Amino acid sequence: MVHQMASPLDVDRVRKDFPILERRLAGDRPLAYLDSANTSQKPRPVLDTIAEHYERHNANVARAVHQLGEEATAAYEGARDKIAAFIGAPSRDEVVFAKNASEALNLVAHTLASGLAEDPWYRLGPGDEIVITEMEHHSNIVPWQLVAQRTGATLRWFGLTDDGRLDLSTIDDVINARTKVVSFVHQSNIVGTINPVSRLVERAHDVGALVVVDGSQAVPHMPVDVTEAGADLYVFTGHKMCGPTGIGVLWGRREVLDALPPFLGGGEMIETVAMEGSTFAPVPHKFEAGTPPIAQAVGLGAAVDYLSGLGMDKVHEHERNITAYALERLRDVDGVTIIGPDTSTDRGGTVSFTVDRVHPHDVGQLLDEDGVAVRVGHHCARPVCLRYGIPATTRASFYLYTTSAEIDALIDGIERVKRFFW
Amino acid sequence: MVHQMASPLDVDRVRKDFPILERRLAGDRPLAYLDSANTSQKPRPVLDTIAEHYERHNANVARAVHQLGEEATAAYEGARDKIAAFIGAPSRDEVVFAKNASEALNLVAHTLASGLAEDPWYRLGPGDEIVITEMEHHSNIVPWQLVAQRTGATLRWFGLTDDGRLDLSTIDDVINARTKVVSFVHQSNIVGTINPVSRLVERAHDVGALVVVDGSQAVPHMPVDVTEAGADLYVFTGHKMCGPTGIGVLWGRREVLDALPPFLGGGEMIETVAMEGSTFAPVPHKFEAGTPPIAQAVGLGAAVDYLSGLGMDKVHEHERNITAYALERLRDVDGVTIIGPDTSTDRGGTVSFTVDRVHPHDVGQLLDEDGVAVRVGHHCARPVCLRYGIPATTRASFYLYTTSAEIDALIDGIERVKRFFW
Amino acid sequence: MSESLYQEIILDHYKNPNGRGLREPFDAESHHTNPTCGDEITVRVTLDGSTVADVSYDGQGCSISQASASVLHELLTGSDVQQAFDVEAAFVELMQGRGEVEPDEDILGDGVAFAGVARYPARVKCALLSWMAFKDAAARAVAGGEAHR
Amino acid sequence: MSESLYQEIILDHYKNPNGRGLREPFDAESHHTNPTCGDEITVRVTLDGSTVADVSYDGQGCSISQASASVLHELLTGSDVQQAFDVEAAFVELMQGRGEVEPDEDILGDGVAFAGVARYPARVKCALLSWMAFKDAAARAVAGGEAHR
Ligand SMILES: Cc1ncc(COP(=O)(O)O)c(C=O)c1O
Ligand SMILES: Cc1ncc(COP(=O)(O)O)c(C=O)c1O
Repeated sequence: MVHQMASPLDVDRVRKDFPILERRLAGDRPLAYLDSANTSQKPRPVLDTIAEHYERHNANVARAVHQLGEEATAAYEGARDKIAAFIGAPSRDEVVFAKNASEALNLVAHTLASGLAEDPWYRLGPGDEIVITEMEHHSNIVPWQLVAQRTGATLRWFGLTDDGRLDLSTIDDVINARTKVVSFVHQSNIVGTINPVSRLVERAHDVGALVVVDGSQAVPHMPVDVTEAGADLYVFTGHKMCGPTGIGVLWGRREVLDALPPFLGGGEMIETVAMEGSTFAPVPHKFEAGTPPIAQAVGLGAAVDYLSGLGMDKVHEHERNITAYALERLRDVDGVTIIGPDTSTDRGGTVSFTVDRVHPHDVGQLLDEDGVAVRVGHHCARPVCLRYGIPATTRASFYLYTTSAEIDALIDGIERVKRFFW
Repeated sequence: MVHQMASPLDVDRVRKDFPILERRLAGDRPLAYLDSANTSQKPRPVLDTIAEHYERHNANVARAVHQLGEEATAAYEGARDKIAAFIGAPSRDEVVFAKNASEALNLVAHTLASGLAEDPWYRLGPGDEIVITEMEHHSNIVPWQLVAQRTGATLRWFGLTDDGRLDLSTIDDVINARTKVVSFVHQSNIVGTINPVSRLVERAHDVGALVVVDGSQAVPHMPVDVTEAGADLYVFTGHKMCGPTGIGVLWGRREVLDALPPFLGGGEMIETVAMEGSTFAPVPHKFEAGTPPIAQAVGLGAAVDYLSGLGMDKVHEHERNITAYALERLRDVDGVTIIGPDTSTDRGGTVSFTVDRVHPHDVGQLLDEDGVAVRVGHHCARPVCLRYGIPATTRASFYLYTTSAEIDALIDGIERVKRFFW
Repeated sequence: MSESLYQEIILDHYKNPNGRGLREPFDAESHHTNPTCGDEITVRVTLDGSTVADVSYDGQGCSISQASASVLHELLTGSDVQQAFDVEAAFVELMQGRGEVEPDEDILGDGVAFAGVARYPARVKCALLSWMAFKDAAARAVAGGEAHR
Repeated sequence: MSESLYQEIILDHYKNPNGRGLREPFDAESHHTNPTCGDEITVRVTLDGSTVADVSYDGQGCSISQASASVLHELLTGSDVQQAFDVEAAFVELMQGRGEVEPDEDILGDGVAFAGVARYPARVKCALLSWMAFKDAAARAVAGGEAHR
């Protein structure tokens, strides 16, 4: 079946920007890459920018008076400007580069746990409560579990409804006067749910809690304005948004970043160092110890330019169309159960499902033999699998280059899986 | 003056591998890049490997059953094998990827301070002593200062002799029965000194202390075998050894890595996660939370191949020759004072100096106008400047592509600086 | 393509497993899981002198892990304990050989069908799950066992 | 090349600084440092009514930071406080203009020689060091000062 779908993007042209999409797999299979929630592919302009950086401008940043050093510094700090603009950050100094989203989330958790903050409010301890949800990525669960263990704070969480939404019926109990931090995912990486950020922010701020939003699956796929979202801290990762691996972003309100003590110590994050003691640079550098991921930040800047050039609203609309189409087709497949919201409302282009009597590993393996790349497993969100009583799911995830033909290939593949295993 | 120097490397051919060395700077100046201790340039094979990775094999690692995922995982884990072999690590599982050397050092400091280790020996507290030196990079000072502040442990250090060596006359007092950790730099990034690793390891192990060696300036420049060095933990950084930014390495003896508790929490570093608690993967994955710097590890693997292809003994010998030549010429320049060892014995190709009556900033700026790129400042080792009573130094640092003609350009530049400012 | 991994023999064992279900009495039991994919298996070993009288098992997981357990049951039940460990070693060697080990059908029987799995690093663990659990349980049974009778 | 940054005027001020040295009495003092390069300066302001009677200073640093202090002394000593702040604002604007601001010699005098510095981001801080210290000290002097007499 060939399905012609209207799209605000010229998807054929977009696809030409991504060299890997022309890759022929073993057995000369074409590639249908439906694993973008895991990591996205990279467009030519991003790869060219990285190559040019190394070939012409490579030097360390913020340290040199020579021309290459100035060029590298301008490129690195210029990337910060681009990213600040992309997420509507009121100030470029509120944009901190980390190695990935996980480090950014750990930075927040660790600094709150270290006891080094001047303002005692920013020191977690016994009696304090940290609130997360059952649909978090492990990177927004484990840091808080470790912090609770270290500080004596209590970890609480929101459960899930049967249709893959946060169960907020107990919001006024779960978020209460003892709550110091509320940290939750903007868009789930396993069930695709887009969470009601404002509702959570409102309640959290009512009780004076700090709000951390994990936007790893949101920023790549929809226009995000951090001030509109209302969070105090907002985290995302470069490799899922057309950027290179090795780069993540922590945005935070100036006041909050200022109040957090340093995390990693070392070069670049200091004001002055003596053996007897040191003072620290203002944000963002306070949180950027050592040589930063320079070429990776520059590459992420190019990714943001690329996405802005297409228009994030168009990217988002394209994905909505593709997702609606995928849900429609999957609903029709006998034996397939969608885990999570099965309508397009408040959900992104990440669809988890099970196939009756076939283990996800076998589904994924057979799909791979058709060139259809999906992810199988618990997707670093095992509590969701536990919640729905399944060992794992098969997950197809879409991006700006996804075509309806690729969804068709997925559906055909699932039919073949059933023929094979049923 | 043209000086023909014998070298075990075919330096002309080596230079052709580094595209940036052909760069013409503003005013059509040729580049004499004497800032490799800050960051090295990258050879073509490294850049090609990174590009090919993104264009053909890009996917997330350790999570996928699809072909790209398997290729990416094989490339990433293959890089670990290469690096393990490069440093003589007894096991590939002892090689942990971090974002840079600073993160690796912080990982050690933070996990010892967290109090989460099962074995109480690995929990720093009041009464414990941490020993560093006055010639450490800030990245090996600040983490320990912060740890001392958090845990109540005491920070002690070795001072420096007038000629830029560690003053070990008090070694038996400074490293004593209370010492838990001894952390020091293998080769200084400011004065070039190569420290007597075995002597420090011996004393530290006599008192049962853990030895951390910062090899950021050693691994790029000489053959290093971590078992021969005898350290328990050994750290270095990719961007100074022909690799990309965004990647660093922590090697540790299996037993020690096993004993340290997790550092960053998140995806990939877990065994199993439930809301109530989690268990952790074995090393090295225990310390690799989130999507790792995949392409950067692959690039570092290519860098290691490149260096091994030339032979680290030859790289080292070339640098020794260049350094001897540079010291010889600098010693002859009126008004120049070398900070640190002024002979070739036990020192690497990093030479700090001052020019009488000219501030290093002015030296560096004028040299830049000749296309000679040096670094000026405290080089993230401010205590060394304090020790020698100078605000900053000018530092020229060499690598496998450095020529004697570049040293001549440096000397000519210094003469011009004097003509200009004297 | 698919034939290389999913040999007919594997599918047969998956669809019609031999000896599935946990039986009593048994001398030792072992439960193994593969945390990355959630596969799990329980294996029980019953000895009769130096003979493996029964290997019973139950679990959940992908076709590879389930078929592998069925093959294990078929190959090892009734064999001498030492011989069983030899077969186990041969299977592990095959699986870890990255597709470069030539399997011996005399020793591995239907197990040779897993030769292709060795080329899929992500699936090797699945194939080995029941064998690791067997090794564990058998070792303990030999060492005296817990004698659940 | 070098002329763009190191104008003759700058070198002159560096080699023969005007008004260098800390003098008494003064109304307020400010000490500023540039931690990245170790430059430091102490600036003292003495008012006489609404007139800047003296700006005295001492410090160490590169030619740009030292020459800039000498120019500052020359320009601001004897001027009206408000006018001094205007000159200071013009100088800051010039320095932060990335080389795209056209300096007004009537206002900035020898300060126009620093126009080229604005194209060297790493050196802008050097040029501004004494001016920032002056701004601080002058503001406090105006607000009542500490009157060190
Ligand atoms: C001796 C030494 N240690 C540590 C570091 C820190 O390395 P990185 O900036 O890559 O974290 C450096 C380099 O800056 C160094 O020279
Ligand atoms: C929702 C969510 N949060 C956090 C992460 C962690 O991102 P990274 O692996 O880049 O640290 C991911 C992706 O793996 C994610 O999907």
